[in-house]
Amino acid sequence: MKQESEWEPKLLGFLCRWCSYAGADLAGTSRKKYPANIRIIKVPCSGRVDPLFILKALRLGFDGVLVSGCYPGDCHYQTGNYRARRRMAITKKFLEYVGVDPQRIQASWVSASEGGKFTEVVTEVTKGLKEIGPNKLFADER
Amino acid sequence: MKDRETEQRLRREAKALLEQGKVDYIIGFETGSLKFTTTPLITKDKDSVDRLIINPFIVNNLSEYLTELKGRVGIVAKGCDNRSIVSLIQDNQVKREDVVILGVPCPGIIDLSKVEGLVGKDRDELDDVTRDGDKVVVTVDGEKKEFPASEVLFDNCLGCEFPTPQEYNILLDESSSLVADKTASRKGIETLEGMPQEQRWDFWEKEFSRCIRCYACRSICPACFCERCFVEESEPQWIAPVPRWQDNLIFQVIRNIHVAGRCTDCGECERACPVNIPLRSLTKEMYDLVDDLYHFKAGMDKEAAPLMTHYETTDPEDFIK
Amino acid sequence: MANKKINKKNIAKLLGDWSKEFELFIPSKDEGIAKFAKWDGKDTSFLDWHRNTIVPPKAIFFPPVEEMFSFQKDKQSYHIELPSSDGQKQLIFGIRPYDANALTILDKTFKDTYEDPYYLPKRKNTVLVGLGCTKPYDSCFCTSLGGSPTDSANVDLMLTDIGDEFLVEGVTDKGRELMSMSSELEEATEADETRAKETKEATYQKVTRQLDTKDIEEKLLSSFEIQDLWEEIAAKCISCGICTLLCPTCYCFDINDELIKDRGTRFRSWDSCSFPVYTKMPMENPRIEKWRRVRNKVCHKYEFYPMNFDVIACTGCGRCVRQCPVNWDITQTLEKMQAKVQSG
Amino acid sequence: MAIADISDRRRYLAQGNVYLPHIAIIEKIIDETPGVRTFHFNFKDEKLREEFTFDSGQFGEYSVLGIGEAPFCISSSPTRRDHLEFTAQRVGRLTNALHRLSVGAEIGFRGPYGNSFPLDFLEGKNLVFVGGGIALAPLRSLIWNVIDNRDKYKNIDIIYGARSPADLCFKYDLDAWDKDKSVSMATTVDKGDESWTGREGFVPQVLEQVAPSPDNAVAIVCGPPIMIRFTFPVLGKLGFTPEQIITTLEKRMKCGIGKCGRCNIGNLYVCRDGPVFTYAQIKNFISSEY
Repeated sequence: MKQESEWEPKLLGFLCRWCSYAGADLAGTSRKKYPANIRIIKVPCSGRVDPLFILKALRLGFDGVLVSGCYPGDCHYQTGNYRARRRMAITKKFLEYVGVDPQRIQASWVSASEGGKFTEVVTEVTKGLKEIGPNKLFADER
Repeated sequence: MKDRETEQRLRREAKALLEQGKVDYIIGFETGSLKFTTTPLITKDKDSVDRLIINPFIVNNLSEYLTELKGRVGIVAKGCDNRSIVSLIQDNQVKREDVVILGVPCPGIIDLSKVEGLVGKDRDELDDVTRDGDKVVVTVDGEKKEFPASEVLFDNCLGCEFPTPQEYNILLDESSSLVADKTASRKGIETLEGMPQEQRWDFWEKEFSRCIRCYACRSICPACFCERCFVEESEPQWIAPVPRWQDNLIFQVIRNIHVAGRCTDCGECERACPVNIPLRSLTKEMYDLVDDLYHFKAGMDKEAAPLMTHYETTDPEDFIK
Repeated sequence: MANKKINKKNIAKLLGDWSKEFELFIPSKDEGIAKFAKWDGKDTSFLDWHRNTIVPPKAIFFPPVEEMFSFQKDKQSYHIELPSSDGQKQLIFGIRPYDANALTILDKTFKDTYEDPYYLPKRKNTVLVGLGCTKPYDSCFCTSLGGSPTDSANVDLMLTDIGDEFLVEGVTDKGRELMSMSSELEEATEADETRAKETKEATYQKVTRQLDTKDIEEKLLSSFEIQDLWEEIAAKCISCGICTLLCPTCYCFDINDELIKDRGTRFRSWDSCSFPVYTKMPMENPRIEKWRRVRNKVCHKYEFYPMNFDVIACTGCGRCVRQCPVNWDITQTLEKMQAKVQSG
Repeated sequence: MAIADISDRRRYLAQGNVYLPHIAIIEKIIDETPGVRTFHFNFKDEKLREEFTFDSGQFGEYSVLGIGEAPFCISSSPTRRDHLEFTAQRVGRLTNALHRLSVGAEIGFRGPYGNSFPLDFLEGKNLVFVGGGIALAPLRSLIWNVIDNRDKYKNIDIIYGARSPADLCFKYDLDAWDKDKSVSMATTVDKGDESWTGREGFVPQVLEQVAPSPDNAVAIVCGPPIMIRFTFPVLGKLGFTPEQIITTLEKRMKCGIGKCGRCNIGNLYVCRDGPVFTYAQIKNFISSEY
């Protein structure tokens, strides 16, 4: 069995292709270091992210989910991120009520030019996940 | 007594609607086959409207049937049902001109399980249960027992904000007053909120381990109007078809997200559940959550956009990094 | 062997004696839900509340979810393993006559053509101790289906309430063997027998709901194509699965696989003909309309099952009537159907 | 009429537990149409490979373990037994998984289940096969079966159609039957394309044009429900009695052995009492349940 100290959180990122994905790309090309804990799925818009994706990721054992899109007003499709904002708000708050640590469900606005912010967000979220420990929510024995 | 007058008026109005061809169907309540129960009456026949009743047990949210009936429908609606109808109109599931709403101001519905608990007898062993203003009188073995209405009404009725329909064609009675007990109505939620996070999750694990996937919560919910539900998708398969608590819980969380801004706290999901899962402790929380976040109450304004298709630039985003 | 009796106060001791030999199930309440659960060694509270369980005892033989086998994938090859069965002898205490009757009905399907390797071994390993009903619900109609609330036909040992005691009748050899396993049983007197007889007769009269089942198979056959009738009957049904899942004679199941990395399991789980997906094929669904599903449910119980197995697949337990959230009532449905057929 | 008896079906009571699949290996995959593939397979266990027998019309439950199980008829003929075949259209979770498999992959197989075409009854008769689309699969098993015992049967008429030339399955069989002088063959498509020189028109219409005589004849029909619904009346018009019409039905199935409930037509289970039925057996229910 792995030692607790060896455990590294797995973070699933849903990144909007227009802003946050480009931001992540920029972070990479400008050689900014962010934790390798994040696995990235490119989505057309943060508004594409169904709360089901988040639950499914947690069910499959991801320790946290990050949804990242364009800043309000910057959505390539005008309103996608506004809708994502409502969805994320109720998902996060409702799941907190049900018993999911809100640290596991994160959202951010990262623009295409914010390689630095992307690095910070991922670092911060990963740090938070390390603090709260592995996701055992759906394990039969916790 | 008042119910009797409302009932007479309802029968007259319903008959007239059918006779004048203003509606194709009437949906209301008739006497059920078990003691005290009522059952939906869905009819085209003008003679059967004489079976329509109004009493303290008319529990079903009849708007559930609107999406499957073709033609124009005259429907009996209490406060919460009425909001469900409005919500269906907002979602383009029902056209306003296709429904004739026969509004019934609702003083709250008697929860027979609570009565059973209080008197220690099953419903079929009770002689009579009657409502008298703020009191409910239960006759058992010839003996009358009085209870404050707040002890025997459904939890959701105690939290009801709009007992009198706002959107109607005919209002069958004057507005109804509330027997509100907001605290009692949120009792389950308060208990949960008092628990540490992990304990809440454990609570739901235990509750959803009992689920038998009858989907009555979904079937009875007027806001669950999708023709095809995500749980039946197989590519990808979102929910394991094997009824495990984990997937049962995911189903219910997502169902709540889907009905956010549509749920009127009619309480039907919890009442229908054959294995007593306290579903209203989820739905009512979501109901309050969208009210807190977006000042949105389901089914208040037929012109309003559905909550989740709409946004304000000023929506809260303090949780976003 | 002559009939015996047991004082209600000594039930725990009796159960204790039996539990040395058997895994014991009794009516139990979990969060207010009455079902059969493993006995904890002391609980006899059901003596006070037990009228009927919400979850029928079929769940012991045919659980809501059951592992059929598991498998391990090794490169391209599969190794299949059956779940281990300890063959533990079981005893169900307090089963109602109509629920025991339901098991006899279920046996027919699980034995038919191919023997079911999950249900039948458990059934064989289990003795049924019946407990006659004294307080039928207003939803009960077992007497219309050839049963009675105190019928001993489908159990091994039968208990009948005679006040402070139960009369204990050995019905089968297995049941009589049970009687010899406990010293808590006393000889029954003639007065006990008389009281038991009185209880049985009185309880029979308490079942007030009646259903005329005469020629019901033929009537259903002739009503099959009357679409208006079935649409009217189905109108208030909401297509949930309560009446079927909680029915003691419903046996439909689904089969599904679960795979985690290279290890998988095949399960079967309760399914219901009320659900539109139940018959859904990629291009077609023969019962997409609600009235067809309701018709199938009713006909399956009262027409098709008798055609196949000479017995109506309903025991009148009334669960479907009592648990239905819209009070869809099968006895009213059948009455309506019969009236329609008779009126032509 | 001699539809195979129930006791026949017990023959292959698999090692005690009927739900346990045998492991089989895919030996060849043929692309029939863009969405339809035929899989050739054989059992991994050599003894079973030797001992396994089946009759035309029977089906099996095929597993991709971890994904699920689905029924398909055995589409090869029992007269040609160096391997077994089944044909699947990619329409759902299981068939998607099947189509992702390559030669050498292992699948699970339970069966054979169900009854079969009544060969004794067909012997000495004129046979009219009417098939549509992928539903030629079960007919094909019987067609090869009767061709391999050609002298036992009289005339053989095959009327087969698909939506378009690209949707015609088993083209290699169609060619072979076309060339076979002892078989008369009519292939049609609902709508042809530029290169199509054959017949156009729906199967029931072509059947009406071909107009096979009902004398000493049996029609064996298999196709999508819509084709079946329109074919029965045409056969009736041509003078075929319900007893002279045989069909094999498809329904959603899970267990394959008459227990899980969903494949019923009236009191009959397609898996247990079928899949082969005479029209006489099912005509009471078929109009509204199929």
